[in-house]
Amino acid sequence: MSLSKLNSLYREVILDHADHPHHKHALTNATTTMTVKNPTCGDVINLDIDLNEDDVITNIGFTGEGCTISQSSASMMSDAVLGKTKDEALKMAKTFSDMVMGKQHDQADLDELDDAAILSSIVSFPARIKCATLSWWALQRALLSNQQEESDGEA
Amino acid sequence: MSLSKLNSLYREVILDHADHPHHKHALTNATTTMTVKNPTCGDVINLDIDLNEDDVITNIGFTGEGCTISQSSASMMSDAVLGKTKDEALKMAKTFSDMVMGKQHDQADLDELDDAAILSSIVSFPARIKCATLSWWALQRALLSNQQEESDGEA
Amino acid sequence: MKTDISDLRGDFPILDQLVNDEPLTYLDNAATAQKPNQVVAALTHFYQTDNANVHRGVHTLAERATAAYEDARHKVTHFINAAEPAEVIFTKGATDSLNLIASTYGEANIEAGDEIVISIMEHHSNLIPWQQLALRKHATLKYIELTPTGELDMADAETKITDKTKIVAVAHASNVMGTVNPIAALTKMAHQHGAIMVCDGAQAVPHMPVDVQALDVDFYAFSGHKMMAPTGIGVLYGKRDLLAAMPPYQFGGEMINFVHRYESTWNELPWKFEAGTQNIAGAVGLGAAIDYLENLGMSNVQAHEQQLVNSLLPQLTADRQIEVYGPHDPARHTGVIAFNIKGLHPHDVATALDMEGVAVRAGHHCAQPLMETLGLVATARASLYIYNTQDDVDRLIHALNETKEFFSHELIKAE
Amino acid sequence: MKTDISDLRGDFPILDQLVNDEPLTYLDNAATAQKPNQVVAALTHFYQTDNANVHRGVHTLAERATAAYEDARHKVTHFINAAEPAEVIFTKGATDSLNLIASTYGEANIEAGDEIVISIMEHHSNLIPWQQLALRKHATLKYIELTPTGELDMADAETKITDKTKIVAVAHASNVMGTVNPIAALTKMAHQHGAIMVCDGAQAVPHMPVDVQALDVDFYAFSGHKMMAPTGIGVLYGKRDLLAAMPPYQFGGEMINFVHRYESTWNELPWKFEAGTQNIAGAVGLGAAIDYLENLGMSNVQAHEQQLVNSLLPQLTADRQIEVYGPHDPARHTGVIAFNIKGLHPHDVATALDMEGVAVRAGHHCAQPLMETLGLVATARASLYIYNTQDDVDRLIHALNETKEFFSHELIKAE
Ligand SMILES: Cc1ncc(COP(=O)(O)O)c(C=O)c1O
Ligand SMILES: Cc1ncc(COP(=O)(O)O)c(C=O)c1O
Repeated sequence: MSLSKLNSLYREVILDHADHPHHKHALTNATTTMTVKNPTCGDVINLDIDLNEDDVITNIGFTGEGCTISQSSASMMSDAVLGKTKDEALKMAKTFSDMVMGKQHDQADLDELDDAAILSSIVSFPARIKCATLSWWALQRALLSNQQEESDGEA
Repeated sequence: MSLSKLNSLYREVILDHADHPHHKHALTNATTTMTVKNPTCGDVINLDIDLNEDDVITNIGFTGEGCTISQSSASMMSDAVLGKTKDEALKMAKTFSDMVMGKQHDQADLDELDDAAILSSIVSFPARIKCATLSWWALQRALLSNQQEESDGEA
Repeated sequence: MKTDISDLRGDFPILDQLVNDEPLTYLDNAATAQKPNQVVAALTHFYQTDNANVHRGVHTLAERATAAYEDARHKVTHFINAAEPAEVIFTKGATDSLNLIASTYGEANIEAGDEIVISIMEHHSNLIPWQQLALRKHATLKYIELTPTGELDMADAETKITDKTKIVAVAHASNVMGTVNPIAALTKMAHQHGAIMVCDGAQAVPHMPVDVQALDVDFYAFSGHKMMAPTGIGVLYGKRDLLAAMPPYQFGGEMINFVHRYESTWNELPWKFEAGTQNIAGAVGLGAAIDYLENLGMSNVQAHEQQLVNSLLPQLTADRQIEVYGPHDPARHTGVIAFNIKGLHPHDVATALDMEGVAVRAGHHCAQPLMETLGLVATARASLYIYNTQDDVDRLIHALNETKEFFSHELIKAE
Repeated sequence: MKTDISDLRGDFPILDQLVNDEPLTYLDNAATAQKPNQVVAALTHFYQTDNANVHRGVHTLAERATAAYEDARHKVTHFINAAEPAEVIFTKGATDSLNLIASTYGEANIEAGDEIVISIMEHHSNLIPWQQLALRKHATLKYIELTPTGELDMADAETKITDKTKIVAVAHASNVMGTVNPIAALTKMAHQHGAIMVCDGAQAVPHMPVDVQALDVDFYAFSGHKMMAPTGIGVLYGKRDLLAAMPPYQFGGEMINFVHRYESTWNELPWKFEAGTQNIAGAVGLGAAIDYLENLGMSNVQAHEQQLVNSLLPQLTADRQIEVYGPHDPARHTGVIAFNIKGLHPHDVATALDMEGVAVRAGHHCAQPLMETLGLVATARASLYIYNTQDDVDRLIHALNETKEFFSHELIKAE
């Protein structure tokens, strides 16, 4: 029966992350906090990040509501970037974004993404791409927010 | 050749009226004057009418510019209503309007129209109906204008 | 003689396709309806025999195109029982129609302190134009709330509509909860307080007989694409006196009488509100869609959908894992049904149903304030039309059961 | 490999008909263009395979419809060389596009005492929106006049465009006189004075290569139906920074991010300006029309029309009984030619030509101030497109001669 095709999107690992999301909690006194919403479906991600003086992500946590894809993606994203530097994390966000848009990407870069790479299957579900990218977008905006404010200040 | 079909619209009598329009002159001290325009083609009819105390049209004249149809229609209309009472003229305007819209009309009423009845052929040229009705519309508005002003005053 | 409504599928080749290897079950009709061959044929015929610009032309094609366009207006006039064609304005769609009213009548008549009353179940297209008008004019926007069963609270309407009210704007039928609102009663209320009544008929005209004179509404808006007409065509009905007093909406070709360098005068109704080249073929297609619906008979259309609702709705409300929003009484329900599988996000549900060939919508359905009021972020929504069958209902139920099974792990967690 | 432009008639079955027992000679292309089979097929295909509402849907049909709609936007982006698809907004047509600019950018930026500069050859759609904006805002409307040969007087433009000018709005090509205006030069002038440049490209985009970035215009408007696309679809191009700073035009579904009871936030570009269900199939049809034109090559399109103008225009200007308005030099002329038979009203001429199967327009061509300036009430107008042939030119000339003969009595009188 055709629901078996759902397995190509909702792989075991994705369902596991959705069932038991990692890092799903708020951080107290996080160095950076970012909330993003997907207006189409109402999904919300609040992302908390601790960056140390070397720009390494030393702690990460998220809260919010959303579909299986957005929740598991947030969980996998958190796993993947924890312990990475800001620049490494931003590069991973770019890789993830290229991957789900079906753009060319380096296999080595992809390996960096860990579990999150499994969401490459989302390419065949264009309406769900935003679900997968929501938490990565929150990450990007969180990491760039200081810079952003600076450049806003310059303008 | 197909221009011969034009004869069904541009009958000899119509072309004659257009070439030598009757009553094409302004009246001095007309009892009623009305100017109407067709915005689509820019045609203009200024109609001057003398009504005596018995509401009989004792004199009529028009000036203005327009196509063969509107000019000859104005000429034929002037011929037809001269000497008629206001009510008779209004009835003729109604008959003319029904005729060119292809509505049912009484043969006796039609005969009243004189030459003007020949414009029944305009039914097959819907884009030109307004050309034919312009002068009759001017007549109606001229004859009703006093009444109109009264009822406007009441409102 | 009416056509048999139980056998229309042959007119809709789009329905005869596999989606994800399953027969397509199209249940997203509240978003847009499919087009019968007759409508597509009308478009093709127009483009391949009569196509020309209207009104301004003397030549034969222009005359034929003008006749076809104005003939479509006559069909609309008859279909909604407007008093005359001058009261029927072609627009791009319901959204365009509603913005037209807010920008012309609203802009000219609303002042600081005035009140505009809408309902909390409005589609964004009948909500934001009024919200923004109120903000621009420092007027007050008020919402009529819902009863516990998801119907319009008429007692609340009584308190919200006052002598300060200038405009009441309410949907004829909800695009989320499947409720039909008592428009005639609201119109009476509005008129008693000297307000005008605007009705958003986007979800009504395709599905039930509508008589604008019987409703006595001042304005009525709807879209062609939801009633099997092409995209990009809609209607604004308005009472002549109101339309005549309103300033134009857009400026350009065809809506004018005389244009001088520094001033202009406007054409008569309805053309005053139709600036520039309109969607001529779209209007012709709308005429064909009306022919199609009238051939079926609108009461038959309504009865057919009711029959399917009578089967579908009780199955959904009886399911303990499913939550249905809006009335649970099938007799008080159109073919639009919003629901969720408890514990599952509607986007996951819609994706799963799509795997079974079943097309439903998931999201806020352009009714975020309603969602907020219901305490929801999103729902799934199945919506029916004349070409749907008992088979489609069965397939939806089956696919929902499969979906629950697939995601059973998460569902168990949620219980 | 480009298709041979000399043999396209097979793609246009509408042209293969008798009008008043004569083969149709369609020379009313400035009013609207005919649609090739490829465009009608794209519509039919969309309605019979992919039809659904866009963006908001998770199911397969909605995804396909969304892809088709956004693909059309990419085609437009490439066709006019916009910097990005976010700068391409779908509208109902050029009139809608121009009203959008006047009502959003204009409303927000024009103040009392500001100046708006347009040309005296503008179509009503690029005239009345500015005239009425100026009236609303107590701003000054100024007209750039014509040279004796019917071209834009650039010396006059230099004096009219000043530091007080906030908006310059001029047609890329005239819909009456067949002139092409030096938009890049005007844009430079406008920008030097801090004004924005709006270009009405309704008569240009269908007929010549257009590069909005090379022109450096701030806004550019055109209609689909004049370039063989369906009716009811058009485009507004705008520079991102300007569009981003502008308030929305219409309010409703799809143009929002978040809607609360008393306030809302807007979607990103281009959707901020696309409220409600758009003419989805119309956009798909526009994409197909662009494919068709690109397959021919826009320079070939232009060259083909030029060749016909080179034959037609000298025959008209050489005729002592005919008066041609606009430039007499074929090299400075598009395929739009306005003329009169001296002493004959153009409506009589158009009716006579129609009897010969020749479709031309007669009237003021939605350019009353231009007519007034030229001292005319109306003209006949023949306008060419890619499917016209030397045969069509010959038929027009023949029919004009027949017409002169039929009305010779009146003509003699006029001399
Ligand atoms: C130069 C010009 N501008 C604007 C328009 C208006 O286009 P539309 O009627 O498609 O909105 C036209 C078409 O008539 C035109 O020729
Ligand atoms: C109740 C209601 N009103 C208005 C609209 C807006 O219609 P459109 O998007 O065709 O302009 C819709 C359709 O989504 C609707 O369901």
